Amino acid sequence: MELSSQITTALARGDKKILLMTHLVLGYPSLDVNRRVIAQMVENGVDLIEMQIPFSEPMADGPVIVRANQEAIEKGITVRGCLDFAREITGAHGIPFLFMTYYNILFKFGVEKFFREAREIGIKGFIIPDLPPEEGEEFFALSEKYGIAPVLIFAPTSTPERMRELSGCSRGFIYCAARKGVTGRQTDFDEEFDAYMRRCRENTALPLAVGFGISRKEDVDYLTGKADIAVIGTKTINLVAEQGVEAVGPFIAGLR
Amino acid sequence: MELSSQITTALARGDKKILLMTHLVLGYPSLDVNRRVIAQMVENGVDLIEMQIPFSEPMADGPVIVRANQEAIEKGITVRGCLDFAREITGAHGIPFLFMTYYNILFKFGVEKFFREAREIGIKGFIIPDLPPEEGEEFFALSEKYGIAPVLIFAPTSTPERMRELSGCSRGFIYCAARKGVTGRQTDFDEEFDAYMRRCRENTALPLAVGFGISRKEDVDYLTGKADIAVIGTKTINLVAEQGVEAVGPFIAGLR
Amino acid sequence: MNRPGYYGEWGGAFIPEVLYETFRALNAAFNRAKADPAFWQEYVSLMGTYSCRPTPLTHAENLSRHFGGAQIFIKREDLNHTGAHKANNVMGQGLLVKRMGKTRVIAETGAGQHGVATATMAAKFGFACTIYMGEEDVMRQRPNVFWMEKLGATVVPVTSGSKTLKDAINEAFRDWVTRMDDTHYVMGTVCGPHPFPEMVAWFQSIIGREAAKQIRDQFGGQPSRVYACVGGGSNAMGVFQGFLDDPKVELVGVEAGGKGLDSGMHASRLASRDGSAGVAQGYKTMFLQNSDGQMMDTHSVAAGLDYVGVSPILADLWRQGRVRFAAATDDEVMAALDLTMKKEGIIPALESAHAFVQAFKEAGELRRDEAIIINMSGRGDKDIFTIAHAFNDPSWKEFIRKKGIEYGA
Amino acid sequence: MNRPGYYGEWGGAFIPEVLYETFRALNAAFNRAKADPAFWQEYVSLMGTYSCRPTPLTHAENLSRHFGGAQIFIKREDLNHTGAHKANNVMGQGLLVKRMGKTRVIAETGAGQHGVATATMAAKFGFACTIYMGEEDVMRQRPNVFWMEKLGATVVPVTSGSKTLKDAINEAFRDWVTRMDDTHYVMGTVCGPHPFPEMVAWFQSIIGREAAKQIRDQFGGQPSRVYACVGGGSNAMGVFQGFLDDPKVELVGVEAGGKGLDSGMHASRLASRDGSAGVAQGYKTMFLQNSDGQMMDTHSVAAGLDYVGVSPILADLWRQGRVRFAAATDDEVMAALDLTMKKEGIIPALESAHAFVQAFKEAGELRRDEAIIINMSGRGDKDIFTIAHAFNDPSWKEFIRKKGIEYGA
Ligand SMILES: Cc1ncc(COP(=O)(O)O)c(C=O)c1O
Ligand SMILES: Cc1ncc(COP(=O)(O)O)c(C=O)c1O
Repeated sequence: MELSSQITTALARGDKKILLMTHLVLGYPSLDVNRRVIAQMVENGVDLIEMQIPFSEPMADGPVIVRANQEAIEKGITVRGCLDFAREITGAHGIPFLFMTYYNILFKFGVEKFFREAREIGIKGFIIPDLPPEEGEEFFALSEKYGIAPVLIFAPTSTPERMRELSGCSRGFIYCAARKGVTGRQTDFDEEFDAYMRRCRENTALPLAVGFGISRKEDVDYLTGKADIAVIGTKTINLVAEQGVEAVGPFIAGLR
Repeated sequence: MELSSQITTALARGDKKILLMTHLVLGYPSLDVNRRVIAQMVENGVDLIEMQIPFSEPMADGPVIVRANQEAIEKGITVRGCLDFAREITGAHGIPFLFMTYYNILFKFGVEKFFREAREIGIKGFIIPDLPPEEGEEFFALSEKYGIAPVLIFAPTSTPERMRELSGCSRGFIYCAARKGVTGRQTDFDEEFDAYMRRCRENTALPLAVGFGISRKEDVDYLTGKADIAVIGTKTINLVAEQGVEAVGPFIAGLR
Repeated sequence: MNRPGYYGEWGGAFIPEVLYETFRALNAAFNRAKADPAFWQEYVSLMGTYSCRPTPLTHAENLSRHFGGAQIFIKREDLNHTGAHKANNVMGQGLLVKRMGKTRVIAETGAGQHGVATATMAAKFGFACTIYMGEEDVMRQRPNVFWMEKLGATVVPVTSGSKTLKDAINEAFRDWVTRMDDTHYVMGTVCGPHPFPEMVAWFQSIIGREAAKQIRDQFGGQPSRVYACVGGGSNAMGVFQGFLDDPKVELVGVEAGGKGLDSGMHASRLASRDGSAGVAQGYKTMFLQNSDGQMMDTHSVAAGLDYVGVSPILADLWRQGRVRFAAATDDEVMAALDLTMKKEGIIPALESAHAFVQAFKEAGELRRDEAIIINMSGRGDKDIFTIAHAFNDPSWKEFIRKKGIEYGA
Repeated sequence: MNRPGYYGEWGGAFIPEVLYETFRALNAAFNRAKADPAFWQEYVSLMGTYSCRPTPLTHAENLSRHFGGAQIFIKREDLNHTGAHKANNVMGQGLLVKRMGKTRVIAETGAGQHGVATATMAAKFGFACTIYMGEEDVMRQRPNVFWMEKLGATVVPVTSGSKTLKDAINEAFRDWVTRMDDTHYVMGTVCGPHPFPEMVAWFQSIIGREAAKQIRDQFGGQPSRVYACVGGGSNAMGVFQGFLDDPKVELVGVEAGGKGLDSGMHASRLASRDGSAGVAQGYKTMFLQNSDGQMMDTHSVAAGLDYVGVSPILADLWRQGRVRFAAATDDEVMAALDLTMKKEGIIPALESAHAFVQAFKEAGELRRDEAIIINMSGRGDKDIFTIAHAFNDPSWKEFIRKKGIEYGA
């Protein structure tokens, strides 16, 4: 099943007023910890998971994820290792998994080869923050060909016109960056944010995921009714570092 | 008696084939040592003594005399102190004494005042290495007025024409710098030097003193017949420093 | 391919969505400026009164005689205010920032040269200024940090990645995506997302425009070859643009050969076999990366050449065969520096000395009635800590030892 | 009085006889050069291709606004090759040395600036070169010593006297009286025996000639006042000569006030009451000396102003009332330096900053439609050890501490 229908179906079921997507950096602190964290997440009702393939130049990420990328690479994670791990994970869990990474990882691997392998593995979507539509001609063609959803990003700086343009290229859902800046800092959910969300809704028919700085039940509650998917990123990385893998389950369970 | 007649007389007596002039820096290492050194010099037949009044910028001197100037000043020697000491010394010894110093010492004291006091003290001549005839108008006029001989310097670089010019301003004798450079280094007495001495003779009727690098009997012997006065400078300063005041007498006695 | 911002297959603008509007506005402002002759005039006048343009072209008669071949001319970017060609780019962008009405500038810096230039520009234009600099570089290049701070800039040490130039670029982007409204990112070289390569190349073209005229006036004809060191490639692009149209002028870019091209410790993206195509830091070019696309650590005695990427414009000119690439090792650089100081009384920056190395290798092959130009991108006296260290100068070490003790070591 | 080499009662040539012929030849060569328009042309062309002349005149708009008075223009001698106006004099004397057929140059240096400039000129002209530098200064100014040596010069530490500039001058003369046949003494400022003051003033007049034209072009009229720091006085004489003929232009020389004119720790020969007429170092001027005529120790944060004598030409202009003299204290200098960096992105040498101090004190008194010129004799980045120390910068100290430990402290 394609990502878009998976999401639409889940939202249509009506038992969840908002879906949860979590994020993790592959190989950080280790694939083994990733494996256990993912199990906790799935068991506790996470709906989608984005797995970040580390890159040495994570331009759009904040300090915590930057460090995670770097340490994972230093510890020897490879793209090959990420793909093999993803194959195992998608086989073990029924929810949709996405790859989040920077374009060079695909480019150097061979973009089509990467798509082909991702489809085999059962990956549902790609989030590539440094690949705007203008640079994505080949990428979008391959997305169609291999049926992997390119998830594009809205930013608070995006104009309505630009949102419609992005929406036209995006599949599955839209990732709305909740604020300017990089991952990892808390977001102020205020009037301005609400107006931004309204703008997003008005300019796409796709479901809206909201990420950047979502870390508490209050945040998720606030987003409920405004967005379709709440994205938890940096928070779980910090949680695992501070309280261990076992803390992830209760945390996720408590979010909704 | 004026310096020139003193020298002419001494030379005419015929008992000395060459006169000796020695040099010392007043206040170095102390006036007391100066006093004892002068006594030794006079007792052992020195014919003239040039007493250097220390100056902070002894541009024409070499390292030993530079250091002597500097230390004497640091130990507190003053121009006043030099004049008072000179008064005592000229009173105690019958030979002619000259002042050697740089022009600023006179200038700052008041040039005429300096001449007046020097005459009172009984100083016979001045050697001022940084006062060329071109700058000495007032100085030469005062020399005449106070009867103190301005002793000018010939250098190996002086042309015959220049020597005649210098000779016209000089009184008492001419100080021939034996070589280029500053005081304190040994001079090579060679063909070139002989030619230089011949040039000096040809261009002045004044007696010739030769200084710079004269430190041994051989040097004095070499000069005998060529020059009228041999000047011993740095050598006695080193001698006193290395072997004490008592070494000066025998050294002087052995020179001729 | 003929997409805007592309040079052959290289270039582009791989930027996060949040900067889309910023880049749209920047492109518009830049295109307006480029189309407005008054802008270039204002730029030239600023560089003529605040910096020392036109910088001279010096005929290095002693070096020419020494090698017995081509007449060697040196384009003197070292005489710019702040001591390198970096001033050209920075002052140009400063004028653009003023036009755009922004009030704050940020920049990355490796050696510190671009940081000092940006801090200087910010002081002159009254902008707030933050400079990102790898923590390693902050420690190595403290004198430049001192000046940046004294010029009123905030210097932020970057502790991520290899803690050097590429990481400072990432960090500057992270600042920019947070504060794009009042802030302009003053990219320091002809790299990064479009329009930066085009913009920096345009401002730096002042070097080549001057040099082209000067060599005609002073030598009476075209040079046979033009040499420039290549870090990001801005000084090289600057001087090359004066001669690109004349195929008889051979253009030579010199990269950092570090400890040798076979040592793995170098920064030669094009002259070595270690570079490969990639997309990072917002643009597509030849990078020094591993087979997974992770950027590698690079090495050079010259901090300003110690960078994983290279100008997409130069990558294209290289691919086309219009610019030949060579590499100079650290050791060759020190020897060329020594010779240039002794023969001409000129102290090239370590970066610039790379260009001298290659020119010295080739000058003797040419006839005496030919000319070559070496672009001297900057002056070396800013590098005393590196240069004195590299020469292993005992009195310098003793001096620093004593100063260190004075400061409590 | 109208003797050659005299300016009112000041100047002259109080030289040992052994140099008489040397000075005769030097005067002849200089007078021939001065009378030969081709010589000046060769000089201007050399300075235009080897250094960066004409140096710009920068309108300091931010500082002008800050003080709310006269428009402040800065003459940018810092942009000369080697970083100061010293290059003008040195290159000019280099041309003269070539004409005289000599093969070796010697020079004194205090801050090291003139030493570096002379070593540079010697490298360029292929002369042997020895630099005399007080032992204290060798220790304080090691970076400059390093560059002099790298440029091929021999640096001789002078251990006599106060081991500073005046002693280096004496020592240079001691060298000269020994080797006058092949050697020229490149005096670094408008002091010393005739013809040096006239010669150095002539070469430095290039500053004023340019500035006079530039202020007309850029401001549209004459400046009300021109400020320059005065060590020996060469940069001041250089710029003043562009305006001496116009009595409406007030000329202001700024000396080193050190720790204050009442502290005894300064180097103000004319602005303080401590100077008196004297004859030393080959010329007659106002010296800082005691009642016996022994030269005193002087003090300034700026090594290049830390000198007992002053140009006889300036002493005369001061006596005539044509040049007004003021003093700037070390503390005022640091504050002016700080302000200039932050407001204009320009780093004056500590010496030059003295001129800025006085200009800043007076700018507000003048109308906005008036202009003043500050002669920025050199750049300050060469002074990092002194400046960072004076600002008591903790990170700098930490950096040096660590480097010191690396070198075995
Ligand atoms: C003096 C100098 N030359 C060259 C470079 C390299 O940059 P680019 O290749 O952009 O000219 C630098 C960079 O810092 C530099 O400081
Ligand atoms: C930058 C600078 N300015 C001024 C001076 C003072 O010299 P003068 O008064 O001859 O210009 C010096 C001397 O070293 C200097 O280096």
